[in-house]
Amino acid sequence: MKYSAARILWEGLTGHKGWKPVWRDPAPRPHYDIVIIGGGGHGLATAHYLAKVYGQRKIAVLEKGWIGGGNVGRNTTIIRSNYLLDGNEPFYEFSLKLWEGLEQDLNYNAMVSQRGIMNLIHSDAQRDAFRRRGNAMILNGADAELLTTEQVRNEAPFLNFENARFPIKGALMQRRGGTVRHDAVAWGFARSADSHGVDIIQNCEVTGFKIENGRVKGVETSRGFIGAGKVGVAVAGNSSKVMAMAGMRLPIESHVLQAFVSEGLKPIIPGVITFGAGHFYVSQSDKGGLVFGGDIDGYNSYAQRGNSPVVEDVAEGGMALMPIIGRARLLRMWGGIMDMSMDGSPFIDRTHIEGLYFNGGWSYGGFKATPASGHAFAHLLATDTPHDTAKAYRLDRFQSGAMIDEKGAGAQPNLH
Amino acid sequence: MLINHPLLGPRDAQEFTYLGDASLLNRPDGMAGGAAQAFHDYLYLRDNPTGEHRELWYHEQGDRSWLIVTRNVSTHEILKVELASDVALSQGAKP
Amino acid sequence: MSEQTNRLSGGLIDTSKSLQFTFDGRSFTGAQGDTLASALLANGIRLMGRSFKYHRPRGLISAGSEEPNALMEIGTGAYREPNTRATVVELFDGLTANSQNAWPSLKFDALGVNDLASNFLTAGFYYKTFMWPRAFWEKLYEPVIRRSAGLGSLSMQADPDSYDKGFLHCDLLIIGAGPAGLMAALTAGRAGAKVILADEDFLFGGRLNAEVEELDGQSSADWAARAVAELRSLPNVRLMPRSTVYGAFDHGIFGAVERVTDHLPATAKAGLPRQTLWRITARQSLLCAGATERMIAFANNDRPGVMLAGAMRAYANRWATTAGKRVAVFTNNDDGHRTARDLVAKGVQVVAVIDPRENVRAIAEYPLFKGAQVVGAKGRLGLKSISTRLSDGSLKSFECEALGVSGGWNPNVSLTCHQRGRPTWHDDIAAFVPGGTLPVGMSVAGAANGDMTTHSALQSGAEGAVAALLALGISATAPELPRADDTSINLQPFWYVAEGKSRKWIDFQNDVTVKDVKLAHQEGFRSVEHLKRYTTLGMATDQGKNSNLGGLAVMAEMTGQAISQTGTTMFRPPYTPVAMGALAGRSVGKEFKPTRLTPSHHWAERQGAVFVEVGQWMRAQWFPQAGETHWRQSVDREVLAVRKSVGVCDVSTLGKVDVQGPDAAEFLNLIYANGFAKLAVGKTRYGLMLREDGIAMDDGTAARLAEDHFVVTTTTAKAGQVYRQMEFVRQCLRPDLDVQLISTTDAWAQYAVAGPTSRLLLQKIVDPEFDISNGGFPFMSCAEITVCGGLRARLFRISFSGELAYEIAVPTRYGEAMIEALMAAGEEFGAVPYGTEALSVLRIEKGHPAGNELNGQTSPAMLGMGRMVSTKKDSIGAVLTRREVLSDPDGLRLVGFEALDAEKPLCAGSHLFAKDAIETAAQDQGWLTSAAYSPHMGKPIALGFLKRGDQRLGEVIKAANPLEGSTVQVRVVSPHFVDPEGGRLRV
Amino acid sequence: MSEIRLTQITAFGRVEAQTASFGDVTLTERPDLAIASVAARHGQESTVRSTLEQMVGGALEVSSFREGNRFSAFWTGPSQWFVMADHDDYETLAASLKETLSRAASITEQNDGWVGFDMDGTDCDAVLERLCNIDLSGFTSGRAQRTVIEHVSCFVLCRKQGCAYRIFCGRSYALSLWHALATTVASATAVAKLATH
Repeated sequence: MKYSAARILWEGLTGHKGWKPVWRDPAPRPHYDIVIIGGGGHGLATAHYLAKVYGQRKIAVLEKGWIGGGNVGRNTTIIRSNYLLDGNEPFYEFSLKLWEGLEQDLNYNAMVSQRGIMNLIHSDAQRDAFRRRGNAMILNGADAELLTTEQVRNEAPFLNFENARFPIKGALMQRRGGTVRHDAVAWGFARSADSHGVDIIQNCEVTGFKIENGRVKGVETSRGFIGAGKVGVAVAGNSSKVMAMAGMRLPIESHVLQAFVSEGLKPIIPGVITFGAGHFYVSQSDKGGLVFGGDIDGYNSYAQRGNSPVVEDVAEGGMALMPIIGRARLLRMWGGIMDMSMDGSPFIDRTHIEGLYFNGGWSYGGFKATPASGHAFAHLLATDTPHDTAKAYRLDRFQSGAMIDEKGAGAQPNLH
Repeated sequence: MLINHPLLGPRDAQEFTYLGDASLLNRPDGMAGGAAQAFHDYLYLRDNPTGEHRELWYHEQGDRSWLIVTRNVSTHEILKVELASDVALSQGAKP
Repeated sequence: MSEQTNRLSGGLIDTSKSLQFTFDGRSFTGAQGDTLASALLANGIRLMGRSFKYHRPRGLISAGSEEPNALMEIGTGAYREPNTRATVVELFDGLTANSQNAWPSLKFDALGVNDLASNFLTAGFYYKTFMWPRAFWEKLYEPVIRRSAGLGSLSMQADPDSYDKGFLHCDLLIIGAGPAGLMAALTAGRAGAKVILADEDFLFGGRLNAEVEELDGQSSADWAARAVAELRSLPNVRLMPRSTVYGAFDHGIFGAVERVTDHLPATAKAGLPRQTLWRITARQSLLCAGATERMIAFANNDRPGVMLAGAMRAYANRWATTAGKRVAVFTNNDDGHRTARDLVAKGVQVVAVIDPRENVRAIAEYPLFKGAQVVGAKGRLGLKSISTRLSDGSLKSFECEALGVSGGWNPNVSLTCHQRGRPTWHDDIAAFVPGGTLPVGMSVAGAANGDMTTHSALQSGAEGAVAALLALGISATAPELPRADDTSINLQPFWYVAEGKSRKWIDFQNDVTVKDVKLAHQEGFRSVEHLKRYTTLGMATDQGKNSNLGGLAVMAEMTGQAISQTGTTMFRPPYTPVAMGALAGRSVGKEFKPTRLTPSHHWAERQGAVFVEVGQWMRAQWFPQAGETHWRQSVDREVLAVRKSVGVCDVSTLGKVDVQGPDAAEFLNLIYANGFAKLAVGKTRYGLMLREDGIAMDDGTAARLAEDHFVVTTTTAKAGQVYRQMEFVRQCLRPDLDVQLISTTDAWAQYAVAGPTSRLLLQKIVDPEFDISNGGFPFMSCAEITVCGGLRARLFRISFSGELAYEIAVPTRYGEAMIEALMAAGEEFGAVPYGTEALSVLRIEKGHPAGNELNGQTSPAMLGMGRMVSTKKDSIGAVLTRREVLSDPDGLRLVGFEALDAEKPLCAGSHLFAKDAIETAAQDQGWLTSAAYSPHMGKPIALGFLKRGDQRLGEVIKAANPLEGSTVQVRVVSPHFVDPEGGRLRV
Repeated sequence: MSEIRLTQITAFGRVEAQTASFGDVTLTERPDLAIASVAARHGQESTVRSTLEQMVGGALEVSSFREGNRFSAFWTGPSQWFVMADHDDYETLAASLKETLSRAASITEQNDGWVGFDMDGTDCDAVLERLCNIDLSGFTSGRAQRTVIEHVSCFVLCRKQGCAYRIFCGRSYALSLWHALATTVASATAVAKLATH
C-alpha cells in the first residue's frame, strides 16, 4: 500500500477501513539465507538494504520483544555528521545523505528535519579543536560553518550571553544536521523490509548459536531453531550477552544514558544546540517538548533507568545555557543502554566464526548512524567485504593501535 | 545509588568516580613475554556481564579510597564492597 | 468583578479572607484555601483550556495534579509559568492566570479548525504524507506544524527566581498524607523513628478532606487535622506539605520538590527560594499516594463541565463549589453515588445518576437510572445537556451544567514502577496494583495498594509502618484504628460507551479517541509501547494517569485478550513534572561551576589583567598597558620582555602532588614512562606520563627534595586525572609500595621567573645564604630555600620558555606579596608580568607540547618523545605504546611550521596537504595544533602533526582551512624555533 | 628566624577574616589555623595514630575529629589525618610533626592548601542539609566527613551537633564556596523564618 495525501483523503472519506498492518506477523520459517538478530533501527535497516539494494531474499529479523523497542525508540533523535576522525566522518556523512533521501526511499514520513546543529565554543582551545573538526567535515564532503558569537546570537538569542560561567565564543554549525521522528524510523524500515518479503518476527528471543566446525548454522530461539546461511547481530544494549553465546568477549561495556523531555512548549529552539562545557544538549520536537540530555551515568548498567545526580547535572547545564527554561518542567526521563566501545566508535565486522557478523558498540551515536549502519552491514553480509565508509570499524583495531577515539579519552568507555 | 563504604558506611554514589571492571587490578607484567597480547586483553576486553559485576569505584569526594564494588548491573543491587588495596594485597600484588 | 455564583456553604476554605485574582484579564475573587480551579468554578467558569491537537474547548476534569485540561500560564513577565494545572495552584491575592494554546482567545480559537479536519488527522496520519516534494518538509509542512506545536509558552526571559537544593535522611519516608499516610506517620512517629511525611497538597489529609465521612465520630477532615497537629508536635517527624516525591531512584533515594513560595504573593517572597529540590535517602519508604479516578469514554465526553465524580465531590466538600447548579453523575460503581449524595446535601440539584449496573440503589434523594448509559453531551464551550440511553432502550436528555463520571479508581502506582516494578492486574477493583520488584525498601499502603476503603487505608498504613520499622529493627505497635467506612464500591468494569458516532475521548490533552486506538490495532501497533508511540496515548503532561488504562482496555477488546494479557501501564519519573530551575538549584549563571582563583588574582585584577578560564581557574591572559589597543600588542610585548629581560607568570594552577615514602622513587618509575629511580636529591626531571593504552596523558616535572620526598607537577587541566591515576597505581596495582600521596596544589603560590635577567632578579629575593649561581644551582636543580628574610620557599630551575628561568613557590598566603616583591625587584630589569597567552607563545616558540598536542590521541612517538619511553623497566603504557600504529616510523610527527607569507596568520585546526595536492580527505596529511604570531621570529608559526613530519624538514606544504576559506603555504621546520640546542637555559 | 618582609593575606585577598551573619547563623573564615597532613607509612598506622591521639587527647578512628588544648586533628582517609594548630605554629607545625613522628609518617604542610569556615547558630542544620549529603542525625560532635558542596570538595567537621561546624575547602575555591555558603545561609534562615510565621 502506498502512503500519500490522496490515500489519507480517501480513507478519511471511507471510514479508514482500508489501512493494513504496517508489517506482517509471520511465523518463523525453518531456514533463512540471512538472519538478523535484533529488530531495532539497525537490524531493520540492514534487512531493508539487504532486500532492496543488495537483492537478497529469504531474510528474517528476529526481535525478542517488539520492534523499535531498544535505542531507536529511546534516544534524543539527533542526526548529524560533525565528526573529526577519518574512520568516522565519511561513514556519518554517508548516513546523513541516506537520511536526506530516506522518506522517499521508504515511502514513510520519518520527519527528517534538517534545522541545523550548533556546537557551542567557549574557549580558544575549543575553537581550535572545532576548526580542525569543521575542516575534516568539509574535506569529507560534509557542510560546516564556524559561527561568531554574534551569529550564534542571531540563531539563538535566548542563550545565556550575559551572565555565563562559560561565555559563548562562537559555534561549529552543521546546517544539514537535525532531528528525525525516531519511532518512525523503525516503523518505516520495517514496513519497507516487510514489503520486500523480509519476515519480521517479534517476541522471538535468540537463546544460542548453532556453530559447527567454526561455521554458524543457525540460531536457537524461544520459538525454536531457525537455520541460517549467515547471521548478523545488531543488538545494541545486548551485544556482549549475545556474542558471549558465540564464545566471544568484546571491547564493550554497557552503560545507561538518560534522556529527558519537557512538557510541550511553544517552539523556541530552531535546531539542535550542544553545550559541551556543560554536558547538555537540546532540541525541540514538533510536539513542542524540549528534548535534552547529557552524559551517561557512568557505571555499567543493563537497567533502562538512571539516577538523580545526572538528572540534576543535566538540568544545571540547561539552566546555565538557557536560563529561560527555569519554569519549564521536565516531563519524563528515561534511560537507554549504550554499548560503549573502548574508543567510543562502533564495529561492523566479520567475526572469527564463519557466517557470523557483528554490528555494535555504537556508544551513544547509534541513532544517527541507522541508515548507514544498515547499508554497510547489508554490504558486509551480502558481499563479505566491508563497505567503503566502514572499513575502520574492525574488531581487531586495538591490536594494532588504530583506535578511533574522537574524544581522546582512552580505553575507558564511560568517558567517551 | 548508595555505596556502603567499608570504612565510612553508606555514601551517595555521587561522591565516587567510576573506572570499570575490577579485572583492571590484574595488570600483566610489562616485561614478560607475550605482554602485548596480555595488555590488549587486559585493557580492552570485557566480560560485560548482565548480572554480578565486580567494579572499581574511587571515593574522589571522600576518603580517596579505591573500592571494589560487587553489583548486579541489571538491578543495581550492591552485594559487596571492599577496599581495593585489601583485595590487591590478598591477590599478592608484586612483592 | 464577577460574583462567586457557584459558591456553596461549608468547606475547608476561609471565605472571610477574600482573595483577588485575574483569569484572561477578568478579575475574580476567591477564598483562602481555594485552588485556582476551585475559585474559577466558584465564579462560574468552566472553559479553562484547549486541547493539543484539535484545540477542543475543555474544562477541568480533576481536582489534582493529574489534570490534563486546565493548564494555564500563571504569573506575568519573567515570572510566567506555562502549563500549570489550575487544580494545584493555591490561590493567593494578586494571582494572574491566563489561558494558553488558544488564539485569539480561549472562546474563539482559530486552530479549532483542526477539529473540522479531524477525520483526516487520525493517529499517525503524518507518517503517511508530507513527503513530496522532498524540500517541502523543512520549508512548508514542518513550519506549519511547529506553529501549532506546544501548549504554553515560556516568557523568553531568564527565570528571576532562586531555587534551593538539599539532602534529607530518614528511617521512613511516607509519601502521601491521606488516611494511610497519616496513620503510618502516627505509628512510626510515636515509635520514635525518624519520619518524613511528604504530600503534594498544601493541606494534609488527602481524600479525608474531600469526603463527608466520620472517623471515630469526628468529621474525617477534623480527624486529619488532629493527626497533623500531633505529628507536628513530634520532633522526630518532619512534615513536608507542598512537596512532591517525584522519583524513586536506586537504593532508597528519592527526589522531591518542595514548592516553598509558589503560593505566596510576590511581596512575601523576597529572599526566599521559589522551590527546593530534596534528595531524600530513606532506609524504608511507604507509598501512600492514593488513587486516581478514571473517566468513561462516551461521545463528546470532553465537554467542559464533564469531570470526574470524585473531583466534583471534592470541589463541593472541600472547596464549597460546584461546576453547575444542575449536575448529573455517570458511574459504574457506588462511589459515584456518594458524589450525588454529597451534592444533594449541599443543595445542588442532581438531575440524574446514570448507572450501567442493574443491581444498585440510590443512597440519597436523586433520580437513579439503572442499566443506563450516557451516549452524548452537548454544549461546545460548556456542557448544556447529556443524552442517555435508558435501560428500556429509550433516549432521554438531561439538562445540566456538569456531569461527574466515575469509571473506578486506579491506584497511584507510579513510584513503584520507577525501578523494576511491573504493576499487576487486580480483578476486584479492575485496576493495576503495585507488582514486581518494588524500589528497595518500599512498601505500599492504602488506595495506592488497592485498599480502597478508608478503614483499609488506615489499617494498611499502620501495618505498613510497623512492618517497615521492623525491617530496621525498630519496634512499633499499630495504634487502635479509628472507626471508619469500610464498604466496597461494587465496581462493574465499564470502559467506554459503544453507542454514538462522535468521538469518545480517552487521552484528553493529546486528543486520542477510542477510534484512534482501534486504528492502531488495525495497522498492527498492538503492543502497549507501539500503541502509545503511534497514537501518542499517555504522552501528555499527565503521562497517561488519566488515559492509559482506558486505551489498554480498548486494545484488549480488539485483540480479544484480557487486559492483564494485553500489557501493563508503566510510569517513569517524574511523578509530576518538575521545574528545570528546581533541578538545577543554585548552580546557575556564574555559579554553574566553581571558580578557582590564583594567589595573584587580586593583584592581577588591579593590574587590569584580562582573564581566561582554564580548568575552573581564572588565569590572567594578558596584562594590557596604556596605549595598547589590541591584545596582540600586549602579548607580543610580554613575550619579547621574557626573551630580552625577564617576565613573571603565575603558574600556581599546575597540579602539585607531594609523593613521599621509602618507595617513592620506585612508584614514580612506574607512573612515568621515563626513568626516575636514579634522579638525585636536589634535581628535577621532566616526566612523561602515559595512559595504559600508550597515549600521552600528561607531562610535567618531578623534583626530588629528599631521598623519600618528591614534588610532582602536572598540567593545570589534568591535575585531577593524574592524581586519580596515581592513587589507582598506589592502591590497586602496587599496594605493597610504601608511598604516600597528597595534593598540595593550593598550598603554594608558584611563579615562573623567566628571561635572561631572571637570576639577577631572584638574587634580590632569595636570602643570601642560598647560592643560586649557575654553578651553585645549575639547570634542573631544586631546593628548599628562604626568601625575603626567612620565608620558606621552593626554587626549581626549570624552563617552559627556553630562557634561563626558575619557578619559585611560597606559601599561598604570601603569594600576592611575592609577586609584588618580584615585580619590585625586577623593575630595574624591565620585568613584566605575563599571562597565559604569552606563556603559550613562548612554549610554541620552544616547541613544548601542551593541551592541544596532549589531546588524548597522541603517542610519545608522534610527539617526538618515543625514545623517552624506557624499555628497561615496566611503566604504565609502555607496552601498548609500542603497537604498530602508535609507533609507526612513518606516522604523524610533531613538527614546527612557519608561514611563508609573514602577513598571513596560521590557524590551529588547519589541515595539512602536500603543496600541490587537492584538498580532500584522502590527501590529508595532518593538522596544525597550536598557532601563534611569534614576535621572536617576526612571523606566524605553528606546531602540528604531519605525516613523516620529522623526515620532511624544509619542505613547503599548505595549511588548508576551508572552513574559513583560507589556505596558506608553510615551511616544515623543527618545533624548536628558539635555541634548539638549549644553550640559553643553561647559562 | 629573621623578619619576613612579606605581608600575608587571606583567600579573599584581605588581611582580616571574612564574616557574615544571616538570621541566627554566623559564618567566619578561619585564616588563623596551621594545618599539616600526616600519612602513616607502612606498618606504622597504630604508632602514628596513638601519637596523634596523645596530642589531641582523644581517639582518632575513622571519621573522627578531636579538639585538644594545643592541637586538633581529624581523620581524612585510611591512615591519614589532618592536624591543626594555632596560627602561631604556622611556620613550625609540619616540621615539629616530622620531628615527633620521624620516619613513621609522611608529613606535608597544608597551611595554605585549605581554608576553613566556622558556621555557628541554631539553624545550622537547615543550612548544612541544603549544602551536602550528610546524614546529620548521625553526624555528632567530633565527627568529620569529606564530601562535596556545590561541586567543591570539602571537609565538614562537627564541632557541636546542630549548632557549630567547620567546613574546609581548597583555598583556591574560597570565593565560590563562600558564595554557596552565604547564599544558602541567607536562604535557609529565611525559610526557617517563614516556617515559624
